[in-house]
Amino acid sequence: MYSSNETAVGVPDATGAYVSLSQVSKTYASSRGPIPALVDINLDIRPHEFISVVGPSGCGKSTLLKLVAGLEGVSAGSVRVAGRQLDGPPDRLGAVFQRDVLLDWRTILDNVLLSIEFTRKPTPAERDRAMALLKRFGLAGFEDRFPFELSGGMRQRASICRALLADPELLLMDEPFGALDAMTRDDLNVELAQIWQDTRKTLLFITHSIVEAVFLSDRVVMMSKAPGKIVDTITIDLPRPRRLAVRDSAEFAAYVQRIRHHFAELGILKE
Amino acid sequence: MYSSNETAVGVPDATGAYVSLSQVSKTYASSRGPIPALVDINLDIRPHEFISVVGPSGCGKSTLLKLVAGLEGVSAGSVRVAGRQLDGPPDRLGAVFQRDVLLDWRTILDNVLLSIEFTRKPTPAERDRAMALLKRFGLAGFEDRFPFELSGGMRQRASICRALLADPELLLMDEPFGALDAMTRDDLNVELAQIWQDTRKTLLFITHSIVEAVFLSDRVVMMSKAPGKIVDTITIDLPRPRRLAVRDSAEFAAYVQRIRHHFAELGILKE
Amino acid sequence: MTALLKRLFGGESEARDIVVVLAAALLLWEAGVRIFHPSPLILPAPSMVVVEFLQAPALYLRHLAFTLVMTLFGFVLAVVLGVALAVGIIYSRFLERTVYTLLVALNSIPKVALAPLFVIWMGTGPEPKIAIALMLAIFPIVIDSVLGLRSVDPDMMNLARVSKASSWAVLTKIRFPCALPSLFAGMKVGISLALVGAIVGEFVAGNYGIGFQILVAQGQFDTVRVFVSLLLLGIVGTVLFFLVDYAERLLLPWHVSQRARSDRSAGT
Amino acid sequence: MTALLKRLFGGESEARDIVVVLAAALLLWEAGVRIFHPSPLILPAPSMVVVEFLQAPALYLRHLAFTLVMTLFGFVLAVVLGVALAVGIIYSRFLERTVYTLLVALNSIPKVALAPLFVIWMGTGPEPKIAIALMLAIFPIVIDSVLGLRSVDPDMMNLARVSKASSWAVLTKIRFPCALPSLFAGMKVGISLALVGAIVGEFVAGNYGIGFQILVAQGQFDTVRVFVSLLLLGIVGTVLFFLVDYAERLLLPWHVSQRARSDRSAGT
Amino acid sequence: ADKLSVRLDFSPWGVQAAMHLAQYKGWFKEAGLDVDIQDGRGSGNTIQLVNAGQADVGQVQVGLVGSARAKGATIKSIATFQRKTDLCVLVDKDSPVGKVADLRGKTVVVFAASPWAPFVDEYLKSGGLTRSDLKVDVVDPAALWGTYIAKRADGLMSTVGSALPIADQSRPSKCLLASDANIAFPSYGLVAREDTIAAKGAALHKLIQVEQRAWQVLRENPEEGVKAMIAERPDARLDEKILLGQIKLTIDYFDTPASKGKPIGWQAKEDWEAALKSMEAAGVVNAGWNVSDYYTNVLVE
Ligand SMILES: Nc1ncnc2c1ncn2[C@@H]1O[C@H](COP(=O)(O)OP(=O)(O)OP(=O)(O)O)[C@@H](O)[C@H]1O
Ligand SMILES: Nc1ncnc2c1ncn2[C@@H]1O[C@H](COP(=O)(O)OP(=O)(O)OP(=O)(O)O)[C@@H](O)[C@H]1O
Ligand SMILES: Cc1ncc(C[n+]2csc(CCO)c2C)c(N)n1
Ligand SMILES: [Mg+2]
Ligand SMILES: [Mg+2]
Repeated sequence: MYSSNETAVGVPDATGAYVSLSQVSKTYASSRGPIPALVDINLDIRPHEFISVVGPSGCGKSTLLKLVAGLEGVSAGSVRVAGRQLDGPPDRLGAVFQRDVLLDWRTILDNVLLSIEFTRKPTPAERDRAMALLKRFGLAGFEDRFPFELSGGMRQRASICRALLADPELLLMDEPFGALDAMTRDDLNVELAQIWQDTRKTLLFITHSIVEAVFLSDRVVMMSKAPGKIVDTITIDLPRPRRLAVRDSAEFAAYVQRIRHHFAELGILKE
Repeated sequence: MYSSNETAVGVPDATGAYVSLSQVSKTYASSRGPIPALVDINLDIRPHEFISVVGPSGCGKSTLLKLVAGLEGVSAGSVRVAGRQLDGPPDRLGAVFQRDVLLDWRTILDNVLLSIEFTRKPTPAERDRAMALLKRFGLAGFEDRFPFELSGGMRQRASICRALLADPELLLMDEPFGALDAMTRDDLNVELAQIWQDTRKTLLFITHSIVEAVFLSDRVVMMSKAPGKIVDTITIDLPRPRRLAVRDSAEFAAYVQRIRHHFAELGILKE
Repeated sequence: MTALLKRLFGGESEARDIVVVLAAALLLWEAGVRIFHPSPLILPAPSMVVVEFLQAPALYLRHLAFTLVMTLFGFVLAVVLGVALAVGIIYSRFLERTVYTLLVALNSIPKVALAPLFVIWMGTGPEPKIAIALMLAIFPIVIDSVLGLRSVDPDMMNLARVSKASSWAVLTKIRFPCALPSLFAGMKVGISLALVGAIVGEFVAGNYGIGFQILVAQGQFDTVRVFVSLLLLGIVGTVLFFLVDYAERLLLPWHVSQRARSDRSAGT
Repeated sequence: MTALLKRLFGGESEARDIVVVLAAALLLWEAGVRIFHPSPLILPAPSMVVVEFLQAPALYLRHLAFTLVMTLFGFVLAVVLGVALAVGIIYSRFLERTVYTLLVALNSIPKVALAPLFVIWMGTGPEPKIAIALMLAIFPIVIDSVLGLRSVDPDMMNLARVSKASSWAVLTKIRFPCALPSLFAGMKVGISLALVGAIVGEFVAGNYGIGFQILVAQGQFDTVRVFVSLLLLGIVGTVLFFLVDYAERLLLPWHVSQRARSDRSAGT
Repeated sequence: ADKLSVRLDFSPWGVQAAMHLAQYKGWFKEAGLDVDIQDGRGSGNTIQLVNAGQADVGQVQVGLVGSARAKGATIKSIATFQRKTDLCVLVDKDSPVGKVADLRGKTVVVFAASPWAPFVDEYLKSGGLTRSDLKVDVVDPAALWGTYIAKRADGLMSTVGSALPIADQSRPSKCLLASDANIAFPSYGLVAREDTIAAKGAALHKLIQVEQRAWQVLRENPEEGVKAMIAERPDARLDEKILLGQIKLTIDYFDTPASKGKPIGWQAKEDWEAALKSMEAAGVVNAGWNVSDYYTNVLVE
């Protein structure tokens, strides 16, 4: 299993990338024949970079995330994180999966603390941090509830708190705001931007909202329909820190328009 | 258990409503004290009406849907469907829950056919309809796959196909497009609008997208933060059938703006 | 007292149904015996059984206590060893192929047949009794624990791997709690088998316990006394079972199988 | 032949591990006997056991076949009745409180103690053997089926209710498939117990079966022959168990517990 | 032919030789009987089954009729072949233990359903001992012999005919007889239920006649019995030497002073009275017993 030495964390490889996928393909074996999910993916993520991936449903976004997380092996090509070829999850990784996975028998607070408990006993300071995170994500007052007592969006938010609590170097998020209403989502976009600004984690963010991708990212990766290929990568040159108001700017609209247009050209998006 | 006579289906009650909630409140009992989820809800849905519910995460949208589905009892007030007070699910109901529930051991096609198999053996014609629905929702070629071989969005689409196949009178959908990217979502918005146009099912649609709500609905119900109240109901007077292009119209933008504004006033949405 | 009676016989009480059914069964049995009067050697009336018990309750309870101690020793050992084995089996394919197979083979050998050898090897003390109780109870506990420990949501396992969770953390914080419902099912079967095992042990040697009482009574053609012992075993076994069941309800209120139970009206 | 040997001893074969461990266990046993030479009455060497079997294989196999028939009868009945009972228990609180309780009580009464009564009531034919196999095997099957039938995703149950699914459809299309992993765990315990039950039945009456062989050998204080029978039971029990296990793998490839198994590398 | 089912005491051993010989030679058929012979699981168990009507006749230690009737059984002894008390305690052949009192401090094993069980206290008393002076362990028949062989016990409470020939092979032993302590207990014979005796008297009579013939042959020619048993019970794979020893020793215990010269199976009132007295002393039967309730000679004469 992969294990970098402690000091290597955050150290980019020769190309300056923290995460580097080169010529990666992934085909799932299945009883009814192979399912190609990703083809020829090349992607470098620099340290502290915020990268979003957008693409149609089933195009392989979650698969991509699992490859970077070391949860699935590649069928071809290689995935390197912090200079090392993966053969298991890299160190100091945090992840939010598409489907929230909370333990039924733990309260929300204990579910959030889980990411720490996986490796050691949480300190009181960490408990406080967990409470603060829950509050930040609108779950104050629900710490002592059990998952089945929460709404879908609340469960998802608890998952996000859990990933953030462990303070990873690299964060992978698979449609973390998928179950949230537009209002809460906007709130949390602002919170996440703030958190990223403060901690500068390297972030691979999968979303199905182009607006969200543009708002949050340094670069937006566009993927084609299945089997997934990267069709374009767009650098978002908007000033940071960003406020929600930036979404009303002309540049912002231009980025969104450009991505929409691009997808439309590819026959992915109806205009 | 509730059972209307066959001919009563679609028959509105005295007020002309097919679904009628009056003075409904819902409080969940729980080990750590009661959780009020809905307060004083009054809502009439006319036959063949398309109603969307928008509101912040955790405000009680799913709870509202479960009350109309007869899956939860009210704490106060009454829910009537097709002229009868509910004490269990009403007849000819179709539902898509927030979390897709597919049976692990059935192929996608068989999962879709389940809504019919619940009551009888599907006919070959129904199989064909199921295949057609799957195709319409972008799942052609995946009929024989098992749920765990599908992406999150694909699973959700399969759930939608299942609800539509049984051809219900009343359809309840809880964020059915939540896991979908903007592009696929737009596609399916158009499909759903088309299907509704063709079949005129009474539809209670929960969404977290204001744009989606305005595009699809006859009326949009706005809910406040938890414990949920209805703060306003906005009638969308846009011509039908609607095309995606309608979203670029000034009226459309005005509706969206009005709803956003309203939420912002309530302190729910940051502007 | 009236409060108790009310709890037993008023409303939707669980105890009431049980009492009613048991009473009905006993009445039917009594009536059958009075009508067909079979030889008390073949089937005694419940009234005779009760009278016999009341003639020497201390004797029966003393022997019962001995059997109970053997049972609980065997059961606790079976739970500890069984869970440990199950953990070994799911973590190591080698153990699965070997220990598991040996366990299956050993379990297929009836303990009644093995018990005489146990006595020859271990003597007539408590050892063979505890050993047999343990051997009988451990099997369902291992089988059900293995199923439970394996039935973890794959996404949760992925989360653990990504978080570099220690094997110990995965075991204690995910796998084990997740296996509890299944483990409890195994323990419910196991506690009954432990009691049976203690009796089987007492059957082959020793001068104590309900099993010994049964043997002596059989030797004296005293079917009534055999029935007193069997009935006591039935009662004690039921109590032990429902103690495990109660522990389950206390510990696992979060599990669907328990939620379904406390709120049946929601089921179809 | 070489292919077979290769399959057994080359690579990551499951069979190889089992064979190696069994062989090692036997060698250890043989060595122990040769060093300490206990009386063959107390512990015979495996070589003696094998030689004894080879002297009259047809005899042992004939009796084994009889036992096997009793076992399978009892097991099949236990599965059918057990699942039916479990269904009754989860659908009816009344049945849960009554049948379940009676079943638990009955299960706490050792069949070895009840078996002589069975013979008195049912005679010396195959009936008491099948009855005892059935009674032993049904308990884990009921317990595990109840757990399985109750462990349905509540949202799936909601979907069924909303769709006005018939109780039959809910049972056959949701609850039952969902209960299968748990039911199989119960059947694995049950098949072993059915074999034990058949033997216990043979212990109390009849002139056939491995149980009878054990008795005859015990009567002649021929421990070697007792061991041949015990070993045969171990082998047959293991084969029966793994047949159930194999059926499970065939039928439930979709279940996590099976997926985890075919792809252990993904586990932590 | 008249159908009769006979249930034996245990799995095959020497005492059953006559029954198997008769079957083997076809003498039952000759007598117009169709006899089904089942192996047993202990004399007590056989008595239970006969009393429950699951078998017509039981070949058991007939002394047990005493305790069985005390608990409501309606069986009687219809013939006793081995009329002399053969209960004994096995100890090492060369052991200094020679009388009851020598058992002080020793360990003795017995099985729960053994006819010995009720007499243990009486027996010890005759040597001035009580249960606290030695260890009396109850062990299942299946483990009994192993316990003795493994020297986990110094004494084994059994019968002369069954035990001595086996002991010869694995732990040569000698016997302390129960009769030395004035315990009387008729050994092997046939029992049947009273209503069976009434209904099937003729057939039972024929059965006993055939048995007498078989025992007569065995008296002269015990090897015949060995041959017949091995042929009738091939699956039991019996040991010829042990069987022969058992048959011979069984026959050694056929006669009491009161029954000497009488037909095989015929039962003396004195013998039964002595047995019932022993049982009364042991608390097995209550005072006021009537000896004719326990046996009948009508089927022997
Ligand atoms: N375990 C698996 N076995 C087989 N095929 C799989 C598996 N997981 C995913 N796939 C297939 O791989 C393709 C990509 O799936 P993936 O989950 O990566 O899509 P996605 O982009 O995340 O979609 P969504 O936006 O709907 O979540 C799909 O065609 C899917 O059917
Ligand atoms: N089974 C339950 N037991 C206790 N409380 C519950 C239960 N289900 C929901 N709640 C509570 O009721 C409130 C409303 O939940 P609901 O699921 O209806 O929200 P929602 O509007 O659907 O949210 P989302 O958009 O996040 O799905 C929440 O505060 C939640 O904690
Ligand atoms: C007190 C007493 N001791 C021994 C026997 C005979 N017996 C008991 S077990 C057994 C094994 C079968 O050979 C035998 C012969 C008896 N009937 N009663
Ligand atoms: Mg995905
Ligand atoms: Mg919801």
